[in-house]
Amino acid sequence: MTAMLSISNLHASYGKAEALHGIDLTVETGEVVCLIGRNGVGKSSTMKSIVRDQITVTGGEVVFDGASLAGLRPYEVVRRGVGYVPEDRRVFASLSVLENLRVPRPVSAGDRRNWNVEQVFELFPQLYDYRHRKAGVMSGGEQQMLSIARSLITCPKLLLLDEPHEGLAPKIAEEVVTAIAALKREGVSMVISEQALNTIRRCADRVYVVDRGMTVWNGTVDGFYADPEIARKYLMVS
Amino acid sequence: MNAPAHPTELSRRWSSLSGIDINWKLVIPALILAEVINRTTGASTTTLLTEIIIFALFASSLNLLMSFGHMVSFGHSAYFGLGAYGFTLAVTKAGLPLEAAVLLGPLVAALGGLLFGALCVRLTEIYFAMLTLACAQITYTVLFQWYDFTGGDTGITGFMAPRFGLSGQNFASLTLAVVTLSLFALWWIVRSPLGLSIRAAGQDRFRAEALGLTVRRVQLTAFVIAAFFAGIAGMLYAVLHGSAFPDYAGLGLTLDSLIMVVLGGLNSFAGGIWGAIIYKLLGAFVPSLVHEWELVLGLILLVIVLTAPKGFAGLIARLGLDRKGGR
Amino acid sequence: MVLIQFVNGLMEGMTLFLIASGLTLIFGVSRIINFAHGSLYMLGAFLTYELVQILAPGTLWGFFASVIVGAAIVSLIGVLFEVTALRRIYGADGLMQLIVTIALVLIVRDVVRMIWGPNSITVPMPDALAGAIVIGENYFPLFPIVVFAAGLVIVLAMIWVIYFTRAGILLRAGTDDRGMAALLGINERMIFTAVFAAGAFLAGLAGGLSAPYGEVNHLLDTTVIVSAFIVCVIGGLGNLYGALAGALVVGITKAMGVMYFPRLSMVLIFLIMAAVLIGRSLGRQGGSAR
Amino acid sequence: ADAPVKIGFAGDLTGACAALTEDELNAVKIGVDELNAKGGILGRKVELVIRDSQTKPDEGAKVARELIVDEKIDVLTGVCSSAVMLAESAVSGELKVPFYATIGSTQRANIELYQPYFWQAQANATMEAYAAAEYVAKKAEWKTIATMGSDYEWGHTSVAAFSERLKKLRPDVTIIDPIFPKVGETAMAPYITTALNTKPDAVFAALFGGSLGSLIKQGQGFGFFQRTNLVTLMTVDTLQSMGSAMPASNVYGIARAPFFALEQTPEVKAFIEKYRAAYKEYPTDWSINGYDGLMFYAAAAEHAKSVAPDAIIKAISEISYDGLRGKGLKVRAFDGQMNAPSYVGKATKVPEYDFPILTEIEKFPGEALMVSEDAIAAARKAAKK
Amino acid sequence: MDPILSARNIRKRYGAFLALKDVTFDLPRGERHALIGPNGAGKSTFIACVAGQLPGVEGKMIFRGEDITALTPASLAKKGIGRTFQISRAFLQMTVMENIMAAVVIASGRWTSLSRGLYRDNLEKAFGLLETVKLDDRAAARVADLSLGDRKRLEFGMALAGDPELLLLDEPTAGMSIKERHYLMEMVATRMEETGKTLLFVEHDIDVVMKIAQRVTVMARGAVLVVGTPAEIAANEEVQAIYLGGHH
Ligand SMILES: Nc1ncnc2c1ncn2[C@@H]1O[C@H](COP(=O)(O)OP(=O)(O)OP(=O)(O)O)[C@@H](O)[C@H]1O
Ligand SMILES: Nc1ncnc2c1ncn2[C@@H]1O[C@H](COP(=O)(O)OP(=O)(O)OP(=O)(O)O)[C@@H](O)[C@H]1O
Ligand SMILES: CC(C)C[C@H](N)C(=O)O
Ligand SMILES: [Mg+2]
Ligand SMILES: [Mg+2]
Repeated sequence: MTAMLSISNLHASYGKAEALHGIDLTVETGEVVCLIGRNGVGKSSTMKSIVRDQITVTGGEVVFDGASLAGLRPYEVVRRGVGYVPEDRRVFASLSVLENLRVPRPVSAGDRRNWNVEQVFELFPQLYDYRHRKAGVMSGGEQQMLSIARSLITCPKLLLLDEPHEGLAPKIAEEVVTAIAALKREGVSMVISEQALNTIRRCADRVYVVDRGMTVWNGTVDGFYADPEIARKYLMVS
Repeated sequence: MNAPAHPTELSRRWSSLSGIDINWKLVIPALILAEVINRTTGASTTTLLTEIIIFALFASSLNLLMSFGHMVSFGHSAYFGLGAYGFTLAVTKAGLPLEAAVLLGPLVAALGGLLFGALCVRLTEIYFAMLTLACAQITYTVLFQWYDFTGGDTGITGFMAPRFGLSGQNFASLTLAVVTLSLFALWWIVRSPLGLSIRAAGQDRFRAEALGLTVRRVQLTAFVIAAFFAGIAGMLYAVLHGSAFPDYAGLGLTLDSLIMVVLGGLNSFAGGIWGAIIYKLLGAFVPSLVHEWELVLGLILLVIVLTAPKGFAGLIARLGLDRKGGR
Repeated sequence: MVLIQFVNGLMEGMTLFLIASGLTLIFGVSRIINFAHGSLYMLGAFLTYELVQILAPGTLWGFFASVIVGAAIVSLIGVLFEVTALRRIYGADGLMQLIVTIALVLIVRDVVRMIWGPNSITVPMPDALAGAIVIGENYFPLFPIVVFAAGLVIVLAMIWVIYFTRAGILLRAGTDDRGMAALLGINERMIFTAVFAAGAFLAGLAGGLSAPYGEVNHLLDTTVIVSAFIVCVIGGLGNLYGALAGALVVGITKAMGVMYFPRLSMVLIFLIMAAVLIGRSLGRQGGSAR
Repeated sequence: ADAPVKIGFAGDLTGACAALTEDELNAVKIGVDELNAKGGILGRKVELVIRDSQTKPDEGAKVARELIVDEKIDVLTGVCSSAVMLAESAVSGELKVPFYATIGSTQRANIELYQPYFWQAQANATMEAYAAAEYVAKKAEWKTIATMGSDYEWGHTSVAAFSERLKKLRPDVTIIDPIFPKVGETAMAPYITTALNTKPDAVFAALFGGSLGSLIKQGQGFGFFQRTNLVTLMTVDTLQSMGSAMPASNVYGIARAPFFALEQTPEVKAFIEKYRAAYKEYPTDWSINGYDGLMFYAAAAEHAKSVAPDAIIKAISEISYDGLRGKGLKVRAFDGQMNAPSYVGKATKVPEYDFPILTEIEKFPGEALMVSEDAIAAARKAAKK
Repeated sequence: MDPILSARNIRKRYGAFLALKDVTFDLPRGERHALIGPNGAGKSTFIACVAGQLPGVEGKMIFRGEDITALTPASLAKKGIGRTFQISRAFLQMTVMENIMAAVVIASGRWTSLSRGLYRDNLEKAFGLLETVKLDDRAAARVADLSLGDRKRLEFGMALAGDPELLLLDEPTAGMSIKERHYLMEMVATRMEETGKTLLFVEHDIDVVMKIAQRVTVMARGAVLVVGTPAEIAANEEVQAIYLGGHH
């Protein structure tokens, strides 16, 4: 297996404030990796650094699918096959649901599944019911579904999901997990930032613990649960 | 986690967290410098200096709205104009003594601010801006067309000795004093709970309302305060030139004030002051140096904005020269 | 009389729409208040003046060709401006962008003055359009009717592009959140440049088309920009249908105002604008309150 | 050598008045060169100091003050806009330095805002409107006259003066209530329709610049110039910029100093040639007035043998000056008004020029138009109240 | 028990879409009540109705015996209704501390004050809140620079500043780790309990609901489906089918 994504010693900052000071992360092809950690430790920032969203990478390497991402603009990163679901959803408020889904640049997915609008509607029937509604007035959970659906249409090789279950009713959250599992079977690699690790336990391969802008531990999910000390040290509220 | 901190410790921490501080090390030399320039240079420099001082107040009053209230006004000249005309008409039409007229000018401006503001704060963002523009244009037109009362487009001239008959230098000192006090008052307001509420209302009206703030009322208060201080500036300007013209309430002056605030630095108390200094200096020197002054001024503006996208105050803060430029 | 006045209003309304459409387009997508819109309009008029002389003065094709070529040049100038100046400060406060466009106003005005002098120039009216349709005692001048038709074509084209094509969806997506558009694989800079090109083209087109019908001089920019703003604001900035409605309302009210409120000539449109703004209640959508 | 005589030109070089002021300044520059070639004024070199008032009254007042106080100019001139003129006049009065206007022309400067250091070296707006009324009065077949004016001081004054004089001259004429398009209005169609609706024999329009050009161009689509006549300000710059767009007939223009209508003395011819050589175009009314105004000042200085303000002010009403605009120009001491002539004629395309000129011209000497001292005094008293 | 809040036939329309269909709901004083239901059920809409943030609400809303149906958010806040937003809202360009202080100042009703003594009087309270929500180390940070989870915490602090009689929390813990969710919700619950105040919260984390809520209302498609104790709700088959899904 070759690494789909490999990040080494990543440093990144917002303006003058450095938020990441040494992230090391590898995602093998077809692997699902989970980022966990307290609030504000840099999980979202790590994802943003990969797609160059708002944050400036100041050091380290990000290699995706065999090529460095250095110097690329966000849209170029995405066109190489990185899909991104931001934590704050960022649906296009004044566009209808359907129009939101037409924004992503259609790509040819090769041997991966070629997601189209009909297929994401199958995944989230509620979106189909409200396809003409303006995204900005949708409920929080509905927006979350839309955000996930939208990113699927870019047919990514690597999908970055920042707290994908947030705001979803348990039943829908469950469906999202099923979808993630399905995507994984199709060979899509994923990085998922998740607070409630148990939700994702079923499909995650490995876990990275982030603390104060650094990756401090990684290992299998079972390995994580086997060592309660890790959770106590890095996940407890201080 | 922390043991409850000592009250003075708390207040020390608070003031370090909420600082729009006056950097006395900068302000006092600046005041002295202004006075020295005033006393040692020629009459036209004195006039220019006086204008810069007046516009520092005008721009700062707009800055209260823009940087702190997040209310972008495209019609702030209306209150400058009302201040000037309120004063002028009080002298010419009502025959009031100067002392009373001087007060009446800013009060008229504040009243105008109350009237227009009550309408404008019902709107937000660009629509707020556009309604302020409409209000200013209406003010301008009234001043422009109401010949019998305002003298129409030719304005009111020659009704009194300019500068109350003071020498240029003495009037400059007087202006400096009045404006310094006014700016201090503005600064006080910004730092007070009222100022905090104004900022809160501007940044997220829904959050502020949910906390119990009647956003429109706060914004109207800010609007009236800004109009009042713009009125002081207008009144001073009318005294300086001994005349009043509808242009004082015109679009040109509004644009000037906007440029000043933005150039000087949004989100900074000193922004209006820096802006007035820079823009007025440019406006005074560029036209007398080159015939194509608009071209040159345009290019200079472009260069400034592109090199200092956070305004001059931002630049100063970046160089670490000034604590006032902080946020 | 009332009828003719109404027609006059419609005609002026369409001219106003032509002027405002580019402004509202640019604002709609980039949230930039392009103060230089009037300057681009003015450039369109002056370029048409030059081109008509080179091409075929007085002829219909010569006029339209000049207008279109002129608008294309204006569009290039717009792109140049966007790429060299505006693009560099998209991250800064929106007001910075306003100042940049004000700087452009100053520059263009002086350049125009240096090239064409301060006096007005006259763009010859194509002979075929100089006349009028006379019905009984009523004259309906031909030229504005042609401008009206051109305006209609442009409205329909713009509405089609913006509301019914993917390009339009991308434009509007870019408006809502340009960063997010990029994160879905869209080259958002291209969108903005394209929009600026289109907006500048429309400004140039409006300038060229109206040139023979009024005076052309280096002061055109200010008058144009103010009316364009008003129209956009009445219609709701960024909203094309609104701009059309706003333009027609302003045109017609102005024309009728001459008959019924002659003393209000200067403020009338500002009064309309104020009334519309006040009338429009503060939109408290559910979305923003959750 | 003695210090130079300094002419302060605080003109409206940018803004709404830029075009007129530039023509004026061009000619003033020629005048200064000529004076210097002849040895200057009183043997002193003449120096021109130029400032831009931006067509803003307050800016005008400021640069005027700067010119007087810092540059120590001997005389101030240059304004076009009446509003700027009044602002600068106030400064001139305060600092007691002579100031004369050659474009800006409201009569208020002679009435309640008169100050003794000021004179108008051209026919003021009221006089020009009177000239138009005199001309119109002779058109016996014109029975109904519609009026319109730009919605500001000059437009209102002009319409009022025109109506007042015409009513006196031709009680049989019906004068329609005026309409006032806003300053700079270019969408003239509604005004054209309104004016034509009254079926007038002529329309008097106190417009200039963009509004005037638009009126003429847009009027043609309404058959304006088949249905009625237009009487308006028609200076050389307007004639030039209208060019071929000028209707073949039915346009009558008021002018201050159209070069083709001046008595073609050697001086006039020489000036036109010199101007054309320097600027590749014919001098406009504003150029001729600007030049004449400067030369009048020089003559006054020579007469007074001094450029001291009070000496100059005394001299201007003592001398009689022969200039481009004719012989015997002098300033009335009472209100600083020069007896400058006005011209009214018919716009006609002629083969000699590539722009229309005025023909069937009538020249009205200033004396015939000037408001009497009594009337001025009465107006001053009325304004005091 | 007399209800602190009593909603009668609340109906809210967005255009043609009926988001709330005659919701009737009683909330006893002092209760901790959870509002759950599928996405788009109308929970946030209902919260916004109570807080007075939506125009055109039909029906009757009674708070402490008083009809509050047409009141503005600000006056409701003054009457003792505090809230957090699902998509967190704060004064982004101000520091964390200034946000808290603004909340305290506004709650004190003395926003017109020009005296900075008002700050001094409230310092202890403000710093206390800051500590409660564990943001004291971020006090000087601009809110715009906070991570999403930290912003949520800030909202907690601001909502508590006015010591509201009725606290409305719309998915307050979204984006927090499980430990923090429980910590913060327990903290709020204790505070409410001690002072006898009432809590109504929307939450998708069923564990939190079970632990904190005394009673639960389930909404679906704009209507109240069932009301009951957490245990009853968890056992309800319909709720399981439409909301919880098979896994729980
Ligand atoms: N736009 C921004 N500007 C400046 N600083 C930021 C910005 N966004 C995040 N930060 C800071 O960067 C750090 C890491 O934030 P990040 O959003 O990556 O955290 P996170 O691990 O995703 O936390 P959470 O679970 O709360 O979402 C935080 O300290 C935060 O304050
Ligand atoms: N302004 C609006 N116009 C049209 N429909 C709206 C509007 N606001 C909300 N809706 C719809 O009303 C329904 C209820 O929304 P609400 O936000 O109350 O749901 P919710 O129960 O809070 O859901 P979630 O758990 O996802 O936050 C949703 O289907 C939403 O799309
Ligand atoms: C037509 C112009 C000579 C009038 C001039 N602008 C004035 O205001 O007096
Ligand atoms: Mg995060
Ligand atoms: Mg919700």
